[in-house]
Amino acid sequence: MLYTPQEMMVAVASREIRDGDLVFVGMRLPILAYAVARNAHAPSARGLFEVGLMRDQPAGAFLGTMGDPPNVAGALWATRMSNVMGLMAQGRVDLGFIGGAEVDRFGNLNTSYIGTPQRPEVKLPGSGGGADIAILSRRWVTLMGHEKRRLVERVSFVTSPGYGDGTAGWRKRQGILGGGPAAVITTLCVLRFPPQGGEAFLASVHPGSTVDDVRSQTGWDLRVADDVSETSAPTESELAAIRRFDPEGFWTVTKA
Amino acid sequence: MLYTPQEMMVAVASREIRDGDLVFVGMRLPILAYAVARNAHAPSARGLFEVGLMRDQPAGAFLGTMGDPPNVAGALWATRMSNVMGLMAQGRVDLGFIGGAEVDRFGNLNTSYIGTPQRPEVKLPGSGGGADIAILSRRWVTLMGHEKRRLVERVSFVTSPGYGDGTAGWRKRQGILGGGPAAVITTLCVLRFPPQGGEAFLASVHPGSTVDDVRSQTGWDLRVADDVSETSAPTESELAAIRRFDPEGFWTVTKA
Amino acid sequence: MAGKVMTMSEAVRQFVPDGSCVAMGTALEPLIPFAAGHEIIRRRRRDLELVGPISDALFDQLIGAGCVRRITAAWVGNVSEGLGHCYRRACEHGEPRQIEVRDHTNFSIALALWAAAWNVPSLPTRTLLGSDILTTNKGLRATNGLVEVDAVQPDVAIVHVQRADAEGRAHAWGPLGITEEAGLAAHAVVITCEELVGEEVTLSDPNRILFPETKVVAVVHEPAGAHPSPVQGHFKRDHVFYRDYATRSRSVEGFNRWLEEWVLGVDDRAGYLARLDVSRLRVTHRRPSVPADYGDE
Amino acid sequence: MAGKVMTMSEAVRQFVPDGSCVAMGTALEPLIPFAAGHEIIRRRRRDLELVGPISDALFDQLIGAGCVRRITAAWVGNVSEGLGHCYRRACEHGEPRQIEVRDHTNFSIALALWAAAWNVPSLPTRTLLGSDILTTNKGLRATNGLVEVDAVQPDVAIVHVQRADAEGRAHAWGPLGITEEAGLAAHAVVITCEELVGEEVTLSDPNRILFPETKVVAVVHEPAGAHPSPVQGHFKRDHVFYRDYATRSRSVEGFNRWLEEWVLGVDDRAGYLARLDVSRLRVTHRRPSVPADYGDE
Repeated sequence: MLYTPQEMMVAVASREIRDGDLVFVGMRLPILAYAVARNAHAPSARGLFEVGLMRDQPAGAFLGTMGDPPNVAGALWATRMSNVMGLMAQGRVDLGFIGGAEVDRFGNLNTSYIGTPQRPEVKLPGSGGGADIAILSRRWVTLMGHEKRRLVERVSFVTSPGYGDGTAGWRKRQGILGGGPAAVITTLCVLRFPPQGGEAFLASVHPGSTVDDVRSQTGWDLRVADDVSETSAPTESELAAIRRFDPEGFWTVTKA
Repeated sequence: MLYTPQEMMVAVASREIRDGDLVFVGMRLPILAYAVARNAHAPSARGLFEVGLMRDQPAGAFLGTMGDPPNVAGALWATRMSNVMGLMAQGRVDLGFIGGAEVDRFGNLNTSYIGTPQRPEVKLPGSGGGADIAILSRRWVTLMGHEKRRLVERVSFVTSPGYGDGTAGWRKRQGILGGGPAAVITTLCVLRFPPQGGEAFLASVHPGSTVDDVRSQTGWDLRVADDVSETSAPTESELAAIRRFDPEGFWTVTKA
Repeated sequence: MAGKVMTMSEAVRQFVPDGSCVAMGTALEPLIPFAAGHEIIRRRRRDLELVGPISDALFDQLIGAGCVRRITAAWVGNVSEGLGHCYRRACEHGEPRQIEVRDHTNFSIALALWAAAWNVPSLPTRTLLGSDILTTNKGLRATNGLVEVDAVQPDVAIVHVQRADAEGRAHAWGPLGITEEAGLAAHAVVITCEELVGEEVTLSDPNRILFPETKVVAVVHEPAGAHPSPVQGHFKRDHVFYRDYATRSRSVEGFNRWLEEWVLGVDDRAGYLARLDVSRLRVTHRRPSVPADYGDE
Repeated sequence: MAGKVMTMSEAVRQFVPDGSCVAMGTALEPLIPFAAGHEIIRRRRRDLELVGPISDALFDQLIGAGCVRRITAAWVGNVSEGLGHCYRRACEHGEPRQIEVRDHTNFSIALALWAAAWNVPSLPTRTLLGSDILTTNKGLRATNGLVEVDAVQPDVAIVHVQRADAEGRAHAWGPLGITEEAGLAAHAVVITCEELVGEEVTLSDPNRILFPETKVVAVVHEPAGAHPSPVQGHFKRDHVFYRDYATRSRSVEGFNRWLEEWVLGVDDRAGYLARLDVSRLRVTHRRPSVPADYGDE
């Protein structure tokens, strides 16, 4: 069955959600990932949205943003952002999703500045809630297109900290409460991290790509797991769910 | 026309409210004072209640507490206490009322402990919002029965600071934002303070009492203003308003 | 209606063990969970820390019944009558036991709960400067022109509301005092409600839901569970009942007789209500809010 | 309907002078006061500081129009489309002018406003530790395991709501983001509303009133004043309009043509709406909240 790279990413992301999780759902693809998981293996997973919402089921209609009216209808809680962030600061968020522009070998994300902040080559939109999720959620996952210029040796600016310089205990030394990145899901593969954190390694390659493709598209000498596998393709039911919540492919079909 | 000492106190307290004031209304008699002022010389005065309410008119029925249902019906804002306190911390409260158990010559109030906190002779209920009002409102007034044991040289415990030790600039040295006590209204008289604060003096004596009565019932050598006057008695309209809002004399008739 | 619904007895047994830190009476004078407090007394809970702003009689009753080790509050007494006589006896004579008092102001106890809700050790404020309260509560420290208020995290917040569903989505209205921050700060929330409703009611207005349901561990359907305190839309305050309590609690013997009559001598709230005519307190005149339209399509 | 009701033009003229610090878009994606922002552009306001969490296109437009001196926000772009091209040009090439950026996270900007609402210099938090944002915003300082977030006090918060009365008692519903703290922190609040209603509506539900009326200086009746952002119960989000803006704003010329078409080339919101069919966005299916009974007697 045919599917797009974005559909692959959503399917993989949805599998990171465990039943019962309180999930901090970020913008775009993670909204679909929550919907897919909730309709499959995680029926009791709840979604928390920084705009100020908690839900126990996907919205009944397409969402362009987490603040769209269908995401409010039937919500379990409509409140202030600071209340939602407070729950995360208490360690009550099991999994967070963050979109990244740049990620490095230690899982640090840059969504602020390419080049120097004073006169950047590219000014990116900024943290939003990204740094909050990276620092306060128990574990988090990021999704991004796999390009050599986006998977870099070291990001020039750490908006959302992963494992910092990769040395053992870096997060603890910063006083960071949350556990750090669990996976980087790209259009080509899935990168994971050692249990105690540190450097990313190639865990699985999506169907149609090879380890060499991935390594050649990665900005550092990427480690490969001994048991590197092929990512299992989206199932029919996963694709059905994705297409139900994104009927026009707004998120999951690459724009010309 | 006959009236009770409490009715006298309410009438005097109501005259402290200026039109347009935002008044932090405390428990008991001040609730009546706001009602009287709002119906007379201060039609645009608003009441702020620590329970989490703002009103621009008295409740339509008797109030045993500021949280009684008639105080909520028609309220301009029903919210959290911290929001109400925040407005006061911003200097937006023009006048506050505090009930006191003990007051001293510098306007400090004790509502916590008579004797040592470790083993007090009398444990009083505590600050409630009293200390917040004393420290954060622009000016405040306290009401209490005039007894020698309650108007003392120095309170044993400062719950709500007035002018501290009475030295010039004491409040500023503590970092206190608000202006401090403007008057002590008792069952016998009205005490006021110099413009820059300091020691209380006798400003007016209620009808039926004399300066000597007041001085003999006061626990320190009370200063008397050169122009000490007789407090004007409650007017008929003031009494009418008081009795409308306290029809059974719950607050304004001394209990046997 | 399964969900988290249980009896008051079950809720107190499970979620208010001896030694607990319990926030109650967080809306100040209204919505005080007296029924929950009385069940705590019947179950002979001991060594509790009680957290609240102004407490109107309930804390005094728990102190008199010997349940309390520590008071962390701004005010303990009887709002319409004055002093709390059990509180006085405990502080002045250690009767029925010594209690520790951590004085707060209304503002500082709110901030102590916000600190816990945001998981920070303390929050700064401009209140309390110049007050001797700073000398009796080590959780309040003056530092360069501000006061640091240490976090207070209750084990459980017990909150009475007008309506809730079986999953603990609770709607309360009227002044909220420190209710929201108490629930967000606490490890767990126990809801007691006038009406147990379906989620078609609670989810029709998610902005009115007080807490994330993930914090709520129990829902107790307890009509008139806040008597003698008022409940907007349901009950007026029973001023006479507060006065009677104030009068009788002046002496230990009087308090114990009151406790026997209204708490120990009844099995539960139903028994309490059987001794009382609450119909005279019932609100009969309706003031429905104009609906908000959550239409989405 | 006298009270504080005035036209958008009058409200911006009086309450948004050059150099103002203005909070807008405080509910994140919904309820964005685009009509107010466009009037600010038409009046050629300059040297503004814009305060917000995630800003969905409005800040980008104000930057492109040359109104902005400083951005104090967590995110500036186009939520459904990505980058903010005017924001990029200003930061990368000083086009149309240099702007100062004070980066925040969503949580830290909320705390900066709570600090102002409570009148304290700063509030502590556990977010931002380990982030380079600490190196670009001097209003954020790491100190012994926490980050101190300095207060941000807007001169004015401009808030779009579903309904308000002439005195500025505003009802908004749906996710509120940092709306409440922005209004409480600001010196003044300007309300723009879908519906101008009588106080029998607003005072029927005082818990839904966002701000004390004493903070509100202007009420502007501006139906569809949040387009293209969504308004619960009134309008869906206009995704196509956001996409068109994203495409056309890629170049300075394209942005200027967009600005001429939608802002400078129209006199007011009525003129804007005359060029648009918003009926396709109108919410038609109703989801009224179940009323709360504020009965008191």
